[in-house]
Amino acid sequence: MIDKICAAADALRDVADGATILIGGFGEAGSPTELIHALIDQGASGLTLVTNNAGNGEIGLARLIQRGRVRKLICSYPRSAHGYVFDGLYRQGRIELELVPQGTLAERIRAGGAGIPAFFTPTAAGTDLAQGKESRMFNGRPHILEQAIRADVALIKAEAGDRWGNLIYRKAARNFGPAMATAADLTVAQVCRVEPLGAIDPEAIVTPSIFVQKVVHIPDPISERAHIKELAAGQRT
Amino acid sequence: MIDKICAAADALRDVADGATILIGGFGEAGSPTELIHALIDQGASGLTLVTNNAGNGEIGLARLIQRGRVRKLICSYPRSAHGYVFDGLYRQGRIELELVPQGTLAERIRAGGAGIPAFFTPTAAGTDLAQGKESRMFNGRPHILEQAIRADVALIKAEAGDRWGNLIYRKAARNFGPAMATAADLTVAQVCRVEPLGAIDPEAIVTPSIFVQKVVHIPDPISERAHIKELAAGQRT
Amino acid sequence: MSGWTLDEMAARAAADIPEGSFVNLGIGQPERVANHIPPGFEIILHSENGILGMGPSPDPEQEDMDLINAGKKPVTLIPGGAFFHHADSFAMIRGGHVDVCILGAFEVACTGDIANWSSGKDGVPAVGGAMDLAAGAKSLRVITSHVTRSGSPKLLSQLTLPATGRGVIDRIYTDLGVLDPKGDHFRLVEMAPGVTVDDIRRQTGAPIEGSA
Amino acid sequence: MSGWTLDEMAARAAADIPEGSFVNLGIGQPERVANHIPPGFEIILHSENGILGMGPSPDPEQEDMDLINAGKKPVTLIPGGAFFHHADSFAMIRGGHVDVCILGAFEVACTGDIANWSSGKDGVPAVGGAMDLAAGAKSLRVITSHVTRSGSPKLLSQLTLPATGRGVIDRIYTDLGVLDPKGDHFRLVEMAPGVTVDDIRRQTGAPIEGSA
Repeated sequence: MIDKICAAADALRDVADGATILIGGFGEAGSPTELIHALIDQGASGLTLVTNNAGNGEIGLARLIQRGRVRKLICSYPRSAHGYVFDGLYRQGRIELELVPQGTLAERIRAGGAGIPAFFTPTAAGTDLAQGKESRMFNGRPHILEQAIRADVALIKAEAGDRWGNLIYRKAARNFGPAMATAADLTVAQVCRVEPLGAIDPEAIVTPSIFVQKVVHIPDPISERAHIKELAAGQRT
Repeated sequence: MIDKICAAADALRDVADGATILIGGFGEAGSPTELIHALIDQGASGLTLVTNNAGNGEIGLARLIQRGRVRKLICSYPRSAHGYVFDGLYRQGRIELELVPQGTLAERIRAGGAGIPAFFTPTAAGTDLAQGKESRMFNGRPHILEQAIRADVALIKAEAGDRWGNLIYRKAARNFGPAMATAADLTVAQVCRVEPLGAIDPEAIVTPSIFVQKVVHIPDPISERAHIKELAAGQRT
Repeated sequence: MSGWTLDEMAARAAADIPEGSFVNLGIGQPERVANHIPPGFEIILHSENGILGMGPSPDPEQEDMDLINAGKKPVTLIPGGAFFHHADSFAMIRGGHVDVCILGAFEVACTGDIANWSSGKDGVPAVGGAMDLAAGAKSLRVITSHVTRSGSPKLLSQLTLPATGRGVIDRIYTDLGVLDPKGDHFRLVEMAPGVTVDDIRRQTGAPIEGSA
Repeated sequence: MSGWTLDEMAARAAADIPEGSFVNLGIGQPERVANHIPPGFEIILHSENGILGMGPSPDPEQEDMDLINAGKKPVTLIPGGAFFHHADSFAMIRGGHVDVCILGAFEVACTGDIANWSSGKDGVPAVGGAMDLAAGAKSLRVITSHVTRSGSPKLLSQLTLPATGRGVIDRIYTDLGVLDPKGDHFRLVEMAPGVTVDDIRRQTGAPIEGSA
């Protein structure tokens, strides 16, 4: 019997130092905070993370960065209101940053999952972010060649999953999850609900089982918003 | 108020001679037979069709080809048990064929819809279908450069739609519909059911409204299988 | 010289959007355009993070941090809306399916170039979806104050800041009027009440043609 | 010499598939492999036209022409199955997510090359998903009669027909045995009962090593 449901620690046991890790989420929505905490406990370091943002406060992504486990971030928008952890390390030159336009980031990950090693895109052509990239005209417009991103591990958050690894998401928390799930050797999804096999409508499954290796049940995930409020309250007292 | 629901004839009024047309379906499943018949009535000719198959019997795709409206087919699998119409014209040299591996066909259409003008793929590298194509090594394996496909019109079949153009499909009849919907200036979907706006679960919408220009209500579409049986019965008498 | 208020600028930009358009509004001043779409007039708002049919902000007790816009603020979904993933969302943008995108800007050149992602002196660089929107939207428009806080022109002959996209802007709405980049000059389409062509010339770093 | 029946070949191929594998079975003889997966042993079948979790053929009165396999024959969906579109389906294939693919073949070379799309004399050429599967599956295997109907070897030193893919085949199941392409020869992994190495050598157009 296939059963991909397991504890976070078991799912992440074999993550190696120096691994490349895709981490889902757009800000708080879809951020696999509990999986990131399990990765901190697991101890891997020298990581390259691929994420849209760089975390807020001192939980999840921000905490992983704060603990010095991250060598490099491949990211579209590492700046945010409560992003002081990354901000500080970056200004000290203690973390490397590869800045990628958000749609190019999503497409590079999608390409990694789809066996497309490189593609041409008009995004960023003629800008500083095109420097060093092969350029070619299509339909009279300049385009640049972008490379696929594949990773050792993807950590994502979904609303529900089953023991085969089928996933559905919730509202805009879907964001990078489905593309990231396709582009890693080990995709681990934390889910708020575990459903019996067959209970998720096969027409509505967003990530089919083939893309997921481990499912971790986190029924009541941490709220980043509440954490930020607590931090602010702590500073006031 | 946005209302994309209209009659097939109205949806197809402006299709020009020489147009490139994406036609959904994998065999019978997802084939927009009634829209193709409306296109025959509309009269456009010299068409380039992009389809997975070349039709069966003498309805839908096969009928459009039989009427001499098609100059060229871009197709992965134009051979089938009841595909004598295309077969005959092809052997007479009266229709052009560009043969494309099925996954490359799907990806070229998806690229057309996603603003990616070209991409590298390992599929067909080292085969006759790579002839004349730019080749490059990635990860130690040969890949070839494939170009996006965009069309003037896409004709697809879905299970249900609403007045904005949101679509859901039915089982494996989904096939090429979602990718084709993204890659044409005019996407027309025939749907078995029209739903009130908001009735389709926003989490389960497969083709969001932005990709669809016209929705045609065909509650009880023709069965190709029944047609083939009728043809066979006619030949026996 | 008086000029338009922020809401008047937004209303002017909204008036150029046909019913049935799919529209992406940048973070900040562009978001205000949504408040000026007439009730019942159907415009479908796209958000990069996977939403079509974005509705207004919810009441505080209805806020759902899984339903946020590109600026990470809580929003709502209207009937007919849909959710989709990031690669599909940017396929909509890059593939030319978004009819109108309205962005804020640090600078716009009469060549149609726009700079809105880097002030050239930011500590942490961040680009987000700005370059994708600049490359992909069918019609790209800017809404911005005509000059910087210190009074320098934002509409220029050429950019001084790093570009977000080149030759992509169709129209600019400022507190002083509406202008279209035309290569080597801006064409003046409309002036706010009380504003003269001379006011605009004086505050623009590129030639102006037309008297609106 | 006796050799395996079609069902014995299929059973032998099925025995090499670990539980939990995602498997694509080509049209024809490969489809028969599905009949030899033990009940309760979970193998998830992929079909190019957008299905994971494909089940057995339905009773005739349950046939649904919207639920067909890549050979366009009616199938069923088992609990845990999912539907998806063609571009996503081939992303699974090209992206290396399908663990095992078993194809039919006209010819296989000891270089791992396979020819199964064109007999070189077809009226209407057709390729379907064969080249995508050849390029993308994690492990690509062939199930075929050892020789053609006219008795010519199908396992060769090099292809005589147009290639579907190059250097991609890991293993071949025939009525005579199991062989792995090893560059300049086939390695004999297993022989069907009553078959000798000499039988295999005589009917193979490339060197054989190993005695199984």
